Amino acid sequence: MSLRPETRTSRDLAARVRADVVRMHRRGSNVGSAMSAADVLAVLYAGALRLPGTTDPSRDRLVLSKGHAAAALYAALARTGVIDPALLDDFLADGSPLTGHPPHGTVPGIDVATGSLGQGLAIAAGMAWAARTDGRGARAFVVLGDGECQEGSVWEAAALASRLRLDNLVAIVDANGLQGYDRVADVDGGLALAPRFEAFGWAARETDGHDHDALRAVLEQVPFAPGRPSAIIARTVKGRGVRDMEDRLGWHYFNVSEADLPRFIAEIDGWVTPPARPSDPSSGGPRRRQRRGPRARAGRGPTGPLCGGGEP
Amino acid sequence: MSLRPETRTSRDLAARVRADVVRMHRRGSNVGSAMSAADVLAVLYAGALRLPGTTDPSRDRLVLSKGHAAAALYAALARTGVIDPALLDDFLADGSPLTGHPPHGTVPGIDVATGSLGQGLAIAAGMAWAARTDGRGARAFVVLGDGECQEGSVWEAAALASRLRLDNLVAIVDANGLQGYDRVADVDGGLALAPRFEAFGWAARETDGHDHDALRAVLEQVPFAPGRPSAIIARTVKGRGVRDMEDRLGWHYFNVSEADLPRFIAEIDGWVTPPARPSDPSSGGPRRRQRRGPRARAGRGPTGPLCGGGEP
Amino acid sequence: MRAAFLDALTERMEREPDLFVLTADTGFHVFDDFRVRFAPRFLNVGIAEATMIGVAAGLALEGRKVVTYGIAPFVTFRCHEQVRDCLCHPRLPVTIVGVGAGLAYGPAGMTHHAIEDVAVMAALPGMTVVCPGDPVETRHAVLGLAGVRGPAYLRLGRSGETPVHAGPLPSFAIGRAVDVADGGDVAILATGTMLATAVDAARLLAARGIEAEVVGFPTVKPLDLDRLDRVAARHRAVATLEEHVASGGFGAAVAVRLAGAGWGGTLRVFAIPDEYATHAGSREHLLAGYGLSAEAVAASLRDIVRGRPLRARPGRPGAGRAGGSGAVRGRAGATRPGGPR
Amino acid sequence: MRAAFLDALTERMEREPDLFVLTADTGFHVFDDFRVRFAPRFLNVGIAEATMIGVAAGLALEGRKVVTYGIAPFVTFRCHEQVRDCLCHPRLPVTIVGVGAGLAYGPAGMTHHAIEDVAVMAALPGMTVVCPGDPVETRHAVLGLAGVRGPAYLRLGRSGETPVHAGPLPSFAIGRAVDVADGGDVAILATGTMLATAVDAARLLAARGIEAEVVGFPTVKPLDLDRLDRVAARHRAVATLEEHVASGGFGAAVAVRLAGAGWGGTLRVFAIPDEYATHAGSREHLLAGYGLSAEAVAASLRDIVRGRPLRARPGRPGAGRAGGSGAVRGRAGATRPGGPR
Ligand SMILES: Cc1ncc(C[n+]2csc(CCOP(=O)(O)OP(=O)(O)O)c2C)c(N)n1
Ligand SMILES: Cc1ncc(C[n+]2csc(CCOP(=O)(O)OP(=O)(O)O)c2C)c(N)n1
Ligand SMILES: [Mg+2]
Ligand SMILES: [Mg+2]
Repeated sequence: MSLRPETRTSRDLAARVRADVVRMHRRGSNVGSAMSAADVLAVLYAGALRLPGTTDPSRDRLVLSKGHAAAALYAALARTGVIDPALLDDFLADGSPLTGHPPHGTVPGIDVATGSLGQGLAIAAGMAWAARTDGRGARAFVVLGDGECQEGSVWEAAALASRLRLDNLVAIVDANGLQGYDRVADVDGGLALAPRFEAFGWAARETDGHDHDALRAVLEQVPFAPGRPSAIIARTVKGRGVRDMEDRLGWHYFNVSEADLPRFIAEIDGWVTPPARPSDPSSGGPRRRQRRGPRARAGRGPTGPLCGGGEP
Repeated sequence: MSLRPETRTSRDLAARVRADVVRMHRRGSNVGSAMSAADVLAVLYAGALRLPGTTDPSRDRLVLSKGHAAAALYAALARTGVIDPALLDDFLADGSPLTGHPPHGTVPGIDVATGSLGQGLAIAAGMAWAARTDGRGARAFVVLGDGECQEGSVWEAAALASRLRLDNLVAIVDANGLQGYDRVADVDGGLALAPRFEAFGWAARETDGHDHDALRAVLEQVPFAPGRPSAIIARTVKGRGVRDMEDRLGWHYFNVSEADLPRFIAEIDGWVTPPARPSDPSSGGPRRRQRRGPRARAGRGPTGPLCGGGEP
Repeated sequence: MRAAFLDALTERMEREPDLFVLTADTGFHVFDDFRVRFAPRFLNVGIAEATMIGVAAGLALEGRKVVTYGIAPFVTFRCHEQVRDCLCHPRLPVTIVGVGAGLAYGPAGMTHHAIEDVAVMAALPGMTVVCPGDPVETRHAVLGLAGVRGPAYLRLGRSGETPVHAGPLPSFAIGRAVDVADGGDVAILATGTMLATAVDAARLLAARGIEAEVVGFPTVKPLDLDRLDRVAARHRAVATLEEHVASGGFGAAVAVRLAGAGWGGTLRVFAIPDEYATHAGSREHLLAGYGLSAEAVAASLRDIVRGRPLRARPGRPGAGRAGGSGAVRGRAGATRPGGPR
Repeated sequence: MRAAFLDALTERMEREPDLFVLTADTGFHVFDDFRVRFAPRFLNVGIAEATMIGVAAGLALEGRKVVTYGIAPFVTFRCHEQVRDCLCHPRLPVTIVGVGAGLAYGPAGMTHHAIEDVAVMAALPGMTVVCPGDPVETRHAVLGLAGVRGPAYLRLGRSGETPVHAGPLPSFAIGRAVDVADGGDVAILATGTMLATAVDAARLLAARGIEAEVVGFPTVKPLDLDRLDRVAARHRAVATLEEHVASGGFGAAVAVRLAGAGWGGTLRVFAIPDEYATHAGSREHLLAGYGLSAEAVAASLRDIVRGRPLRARPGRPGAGRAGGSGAVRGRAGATRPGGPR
């Protein structure tokens, strides 16, 4: 793999990914989820992962357990030379290899298909264990949603990973404080993530999930403790990069209208200063009044087809 | 419900339950699991539960999530006047209402059928929530195995219970340090239980699970914190009450031979001083050499039919 | 179907004070008003389908009725054992609503396709399985399920389905088939989201002079055996249509009945072949690739009625179990939808 | 069956250095030596069936082959969605072994009964489903599964099953039926743990002058359609036997094929009715209560061969979907086993 010229830095890559993601979501849901994870994926694909997108057995593996952010993964693969960027145009179209959740075997660079939440950590643990049994230096990275961490299967796998002492396993939680139909804190009562991972035998750190230097710094420190898997709680903003989308539940579902597209892309291109503070995952407080977007807002497209919400 | 004359105290009840359990396990597996939980169940049925075995809507509910300890539950129900003690003789026999795991609707006094591990906590949470919505004072108690706590479904339900602030929900973990095919600490890496419950928003206490006064004392303190469900980590010894069985994996499977029966019963009847120290659930160390019983030991019966182990 | 579902459910919430609704983090724009209005009886349990079923069981054991809501694969496959042990064993009055029947969420990929859900739910003793064919049947089903005492699975499409029935069906009942069109040459039995396709196929056949009887079976379990027996008595050619694999589906249940009675006709089971879609595609695109468009169904039935050979077509009967000549076969031979063509 | 399983698996572990074995806290006295001998390739994942499947997928994606082991209901129902998404979608070489087929753990209660496991596994695209009928078939199956490239479900009884076959079966292959006995009056097709019952029933019939052909179908999916077609060509009366509900089972797969070809014979699907056992009972006790003893099967087949009416007997075909006259019915009408009699 090599970064394309236009994405020499992780910030360049993140901006490309965001622009792609917004364009792609003229079809389909989950644009907010993909924007939220764009910086994490950009930092991973622009250097933190070893040999991503190759078939080298010792490459680091990436499991996008929150598979509904697939668009960001596809864009990262396209902008790092793994898949043809032209494929992005057909995202979700009839016959496209790019399904709403990462597919198996239709394009290179995807280590495992996902889409049902809570399955990725056990798979990543299996990969990390396999890598250890054959002495390759490969590591397994898994990106989870904060809502996803309600699935018991996450904790079931977390216990096994720590028992196997998989310090080549790294979980990154995209902690944007929103899930499918509520704020995360309203659904789990505001349980903090890091102490839970620690109670399950992991070493955990929190960081700003949009600050590339901070992300890189924390990624360089894995494993945080010898013999323990590492959890990174990345505080993020759902929809990050387009002000209209930020921290709004509706953008889990809406698609981008043709009318809004230029404005959104311009915003991303000109985007320098972080427009909103990453949410603190352990407090659901400050932005609660924005809990759900109003029923009809000017400038958004029809509801996307993917996730069981939308007009009844 | 009323205690029968021969079981005036919880210790009397526990001794009766143990003797019944040993007798019942001339058929079937899991005698060690039932012995382990005998004191917890005896303390619950001899006073700690409100109106157990009745159909009073405000009675406390009991969910035996580690359903394979059913024999101890049946014995407790029999010795507190809820079911006919004669039924115990036919445990597991063709046509008996007493199956290897608590059934639905065949005998009174069983609030819910169980048998597959990890399902009980969510059910108990539903019961506790129902009790709260209609203002009855009912509480829901759920008895779990320590191996059972590997099931992710336990933690999935735990998160919801704390979010719903179900302080009328009490989980008691029978922490005997053994599970189906290993020491618990060998399977989960020695993860402590109380910090995990706490990280999931519960209030937790540890206690000696065979000391009736200690159990009663801790049960009197629930809820440990207002608005939080309570977890009691009861340190126990699997097989407790018959020295040959204590802390031995094999007695998860063996049944009691006719030859051994009188000796075991005599031991229980004469049983005063605790023969072994409750295991510390967070350390799997001291008795590791006893990890699995030898292949053939004098004085045990044929392998029981229940749990997938036994002679291949 | 979701609008019809919501309306009927709202009516039931008004009438049945002991009815609770749980969702596994799904229902944006569906329950927005509902959840406010019925707040104490509505709960988003979070992304926790197994817990949703357990909590439903706990509520139902305490005398409540419960409707649980989620995306079809997640409320069937993900929590299958909880449905089995916690609901079916004690026969609790809990209705599991799965949205996204079959390939409704086509572009999302296989994790969001529900093409085996009827099989895994119908296999469970005591489970009622209802697959409405349009918004009208959906409304009847939701209201009718109030009278079912054990667990039920209600399989919905999503939004915007064409209504098949012009208005309410006075004789609708859970467990009873619905007569849709009459004809003596061939019978088309359809369940759920394929009902409209059956009607369209019948129209295409009519244009070629073939008269098809169309019967809807919104209830897959218990199956309306009386109605089925009457179909068998009248027809030598019967087709079943379902948006589901053949194995354990509607057609297989029909086959057990027909093969049990010396029938001697020809049953064609139209079903999704034994494979997952590998590429993106709308529901219509994917179904067409499997030979499950109205056109393909009509063409195939024309061949049956005219006595042409059957075996070599896509959407062939028994695809779910087709095993070639006793050896393990590779991928099924049906047209693969969504390939890079 | 477990001894045969263990022997064959041991041979494979010796031969296949990339083969891993995972257990969900099950296997006492089965793997005691095995786990020591093959330590780095054996793992007790704990009471964590879903994680077991996920880890197996991770290993398989990294080029390993995996056998997972557990009690049948827990390795099928509990982790069904993981099997579907993590194994079936990418067609990974993972064999799920479930012990305790059908009612093997009869006294334990319904949570330990696996009477719908074939349906929920066979519905999954790409899944191979193998139900050996005795220790001989078990050995062949374990060795044969080494050649299956996608996921498979191997359904074992427990220990002590009577061998049906006298010795190795040279022509055994996954996906191929096994000829057991010849006879021209009726065909008995049996899968898995009912094979011995089929043989016994055939013997009882022979004593009454009725000659039964007995064919074993250790592979339920993919089904040996060629062999089935030959059965259909020869017989007007065919029975299927399985230790499983009718819905989505072996008999239903057979029915789809038979009803698809203008066969005109009579198929009797012997299966467990649509209910859970409510009382304790040994496997034999429970099966007898369902009309699934060799005696009851033989008596019922005698009636078919002699042309007597079929409907009113226990173990009736289609029990899994029987729906009466279109209304929701209460409990199935078959003899209830294990009641307090
Ligand atoms: C098992 C499962 N249940 C439900 C869904 C539907 N679903 C898709 S995304 C989503 C919300 C995810 O929230 P979170 O994990 O916080 O991710 P985010 O979108 O906020 O990044 C839900 C409920 C699913 N994909 N899988
Ligand atoms: C979901 C599930 N998986 C596996 C089993 C089989 N099983 C029964 S008891 C047991 C071990 C239980 O250990 P623990 O929870 O510690 O209970 P203990 O017997 O030690 O009291 C297992 C694996 C089961 N009943 N349910
Ligand atoms: Mg989130
Ligand atoms: Mg234990």
